[in-house]
Amino acid sequence: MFLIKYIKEVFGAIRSLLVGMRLTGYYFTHHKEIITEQYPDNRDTLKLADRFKGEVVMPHDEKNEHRCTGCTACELACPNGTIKVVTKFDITPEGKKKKAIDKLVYHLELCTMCNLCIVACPSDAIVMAPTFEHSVFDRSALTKILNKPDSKIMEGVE
Amino acid sequence: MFEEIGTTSNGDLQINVGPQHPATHGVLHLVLTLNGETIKKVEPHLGYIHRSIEKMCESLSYRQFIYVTSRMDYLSAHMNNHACALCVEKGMQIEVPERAQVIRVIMDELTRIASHELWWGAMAMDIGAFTPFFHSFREREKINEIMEETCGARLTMNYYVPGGLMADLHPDFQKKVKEFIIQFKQRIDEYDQLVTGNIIFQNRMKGVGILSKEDAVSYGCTGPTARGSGLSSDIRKLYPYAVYGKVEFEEILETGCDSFARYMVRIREMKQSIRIIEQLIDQIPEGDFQAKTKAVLKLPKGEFYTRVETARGELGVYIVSEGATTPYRIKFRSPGFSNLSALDSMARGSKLGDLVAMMGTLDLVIPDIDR
Amino acid sequence: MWSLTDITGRLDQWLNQTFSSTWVLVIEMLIAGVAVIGLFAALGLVLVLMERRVAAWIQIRLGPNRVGPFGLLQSLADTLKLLVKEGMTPSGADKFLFNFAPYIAMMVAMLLMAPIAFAKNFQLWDLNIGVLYISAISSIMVISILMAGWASNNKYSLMGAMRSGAQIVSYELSAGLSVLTIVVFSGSLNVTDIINSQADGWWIFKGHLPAWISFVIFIIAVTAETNRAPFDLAEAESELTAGFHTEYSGMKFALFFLAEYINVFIVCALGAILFLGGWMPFHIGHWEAFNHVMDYVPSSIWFFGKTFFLIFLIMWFRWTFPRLRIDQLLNLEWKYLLPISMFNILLATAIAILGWHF
Amino acid sequence: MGNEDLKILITELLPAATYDESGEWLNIVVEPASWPAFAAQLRNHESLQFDYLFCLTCIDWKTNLSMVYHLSSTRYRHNIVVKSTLSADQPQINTVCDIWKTAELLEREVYEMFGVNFLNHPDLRLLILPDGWEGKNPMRKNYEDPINMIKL
Repeated sequence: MFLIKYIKEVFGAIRSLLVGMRLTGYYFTHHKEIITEQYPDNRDTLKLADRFKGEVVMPHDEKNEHRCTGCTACELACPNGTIKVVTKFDITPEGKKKKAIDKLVYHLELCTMCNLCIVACPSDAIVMAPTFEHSVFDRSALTKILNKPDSKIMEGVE
Repeated sequence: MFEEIGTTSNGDLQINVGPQHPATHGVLHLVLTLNGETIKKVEPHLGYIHRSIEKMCESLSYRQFIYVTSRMDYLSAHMNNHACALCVEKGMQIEVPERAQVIRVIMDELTRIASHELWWGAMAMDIGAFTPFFHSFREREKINEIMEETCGARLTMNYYVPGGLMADLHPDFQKKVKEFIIQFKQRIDEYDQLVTGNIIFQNRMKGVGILSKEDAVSYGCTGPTARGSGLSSDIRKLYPYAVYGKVEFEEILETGCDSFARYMVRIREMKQSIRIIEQLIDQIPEGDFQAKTKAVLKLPKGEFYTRVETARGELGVYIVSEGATTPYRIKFRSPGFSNLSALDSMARGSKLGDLVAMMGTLDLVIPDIDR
Repeated sequence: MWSLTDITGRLDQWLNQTFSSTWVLVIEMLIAGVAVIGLFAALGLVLVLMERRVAAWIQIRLGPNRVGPFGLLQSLADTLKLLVKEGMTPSGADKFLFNFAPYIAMMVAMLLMAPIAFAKNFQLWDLNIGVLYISAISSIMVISILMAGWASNNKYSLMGAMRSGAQIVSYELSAGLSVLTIVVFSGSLNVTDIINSQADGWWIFKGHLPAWISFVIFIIAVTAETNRAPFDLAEAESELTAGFHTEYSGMKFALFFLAEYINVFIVCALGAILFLGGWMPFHIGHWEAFNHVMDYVPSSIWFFGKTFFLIFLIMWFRWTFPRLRIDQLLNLEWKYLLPISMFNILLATAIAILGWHF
Repeated sequence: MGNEDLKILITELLPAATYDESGEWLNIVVEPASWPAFAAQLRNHESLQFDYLFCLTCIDWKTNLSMVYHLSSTRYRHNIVVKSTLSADQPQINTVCDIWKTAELLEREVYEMFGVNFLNHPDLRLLILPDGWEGKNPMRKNYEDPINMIKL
């Protein structure tokens, strides 16, 4: 009886090994299963999800206008001081002073892509862009000014 | 620290495992006292990735502090966020919409599967089989893609906010999850063929790293580590949160107390997670994904404790509020810290190779231990 | 038919006509030495590439595909990288032994080339105890590993070396016994005689059960002897970081790395010679036409085909199985493989005496 | 067992205990001196069996420190919170790691982060902070790190 049990054990062991080898053998011969993404060769076809949180950008329309009122809601919402809003006062045609942004400084190197500023923004002026190739040789290149030069606030955005 | 390590007076060998070692998956530093191959003592030295998240949170508002907790146990980021969101909701008495609760549960379970996938691959690699790592990452990648589509990130999503979710589901979410379920069910059998049934693997795992039920309680072990010792500790069953009380699933208990039992708990848990997702994926109720909350959250004066079941065990969030916009003191009871404390008693008397198997089945995530 | 024998024969003839016999010996030894080193390098490159490809395909990856067409030049690029890397010697190390150990590993691998018959009548040294010679020399490998582990002055290295010592010495036994089974069948220790005894069928076919058992044991034992997964405890990446070669870098590491692959080749070649008939073509009984077609395939192709099949088998093991623990490894040898192979050799002897094999 | 029942039972064990029921669980405030004996009773009492210490931490109230022990029973599934007030200058309390083994590492963490001295602890050393750490305890409210502190 002992011998039968022993032989059974040995055969069971060998069988379990062969089962594993059959699986790896299957993958060895079936190259269709290969899942390697050949980045950066596939850069042209690579499409990230629309919601991918890569960096904060401020969309401008064709008239070089943005929607930012300079309310600093994003600056307050940010947990790590990534955003600094520098405001100035514009003179409206009626002669009133109106608050507007001078520049919206964004420190990509501090950003954790938590999306809190986007949620906080009351006028949807900033959005997350699905970019991810952020590496630069000089860290100062990561400090960005989101509003384009000479851009204005869009009509009707308060 | 390194100078004092050498040979002890009675001829035992002391070696450093970590902070940079292939088996510690991070910066865990263990000082082993060895007699030949036999382990006499394991002493953890922590702090290599300590960011003092608890102190950081004291200066962040209740909306802001949630994102930091994704960085604790980065493999169960959703669950960490869930615990924090629940704690704030408890303090503010916010009623979370049903839709948000269901989505949270689905996301939690997907994260749990992803975490166990990674554990499975990494543990098999510790044992010396390299192929499972790649095979498990194939399925994990699918979950990451689903997460990326809805939450906008793959690992540190920050998708939960106090009162619900940050954004609604992506339109393709349900379709993709269903596809994933079909694919995953086929793959999980392959896991058994490749690793679970393998005689070498079973011999490496069975009878190794014995953690008795009494020890598991005393060391505060939770999650699959405790359930492998037959200790019922699933927060989802014991203190149901979100919609866990309404779905059917089994709390996996194994009584083997060894590494193989802990292994089997996680493998079976993945199947239970699939079961939960299957029940909910077609039942996501319509409605708001977020409750109306005030712009500035202020927790009333008092103490609030919530716990959730992460992939590693019980995560407790203990907020002490003084009525301000920031927590006065916040404590994260992390599952990894307690599970690690049991390692010494498990490892004594076993071989060096077993230590790797034990660390593998404890599923240690170092930022979770160090916080 | 194009054959290696013709080339070597003509070369020998020409040399004998041109020079005196002493010079012929010197020149032929030089040529053989260069050929061995060349084969060495070529084998190293090919096997490393093969291993990476096998691993990649099993792991649903593409594998090396950047350097050269289909990544064929990848191992050349690796070699270049290793050559230009700094070869560090730790300050606490025993410098002489530390630097000497890789060369011993290399020398052992080179010495093992001598009695291997690469094709019909193409052999460096047809000595009458060829199989014994291989068994004896391959044991010296352990010295280089022990030396490397000791001289590194690193605890991981030392533990790896000690593991390796226990492992190689143990598995030498069952590898030797399974080799002995075939020696019993063929009645000779000479490599040429063993191959010639398989002209009417390989030993794996005509040796019945004992040949099968000894083949399986041989494959397991040589996998262990060459320190390859699932028996790679001497390196055991997740336990001992890199085992005995933790402190080695650059070309010194590359020599260990190369020696490992050459050893795999040698033991697989030995397996092919003993069990699969070496360069003997595949013949089936009285199928004259089929046998004739088989004879047309050059003998070197047969030899390398069989050897690479066995190498692939060992690679397949490596990328499928987890690693054993040290006590399980020794249990397997002393409680399973050794008793079985002892019993097996009795069985083989009985069969050989009774003349039951074909 | 509900909070009320627990309260009655615990009052029997430790008449000096004071209670605070503002939270979800029963909060018991004990004197540091009576804590070790009381902890053993909580652990071993037949109908309490608080065998699972799931959270051990400390709160710095500037004027004093407060140790907080969250206890649960894996048999009865009831929870309590035990608190003990320590002085801010020389905080010390007896260890509980002989009762709940998990406390060993948790107390070491509290020791270095808050400077609480756990009496009779077998191995009270720095766990997270680097060896040779001198100066204040990082989690105290009065801690300032001039180099690494990020102020927003």
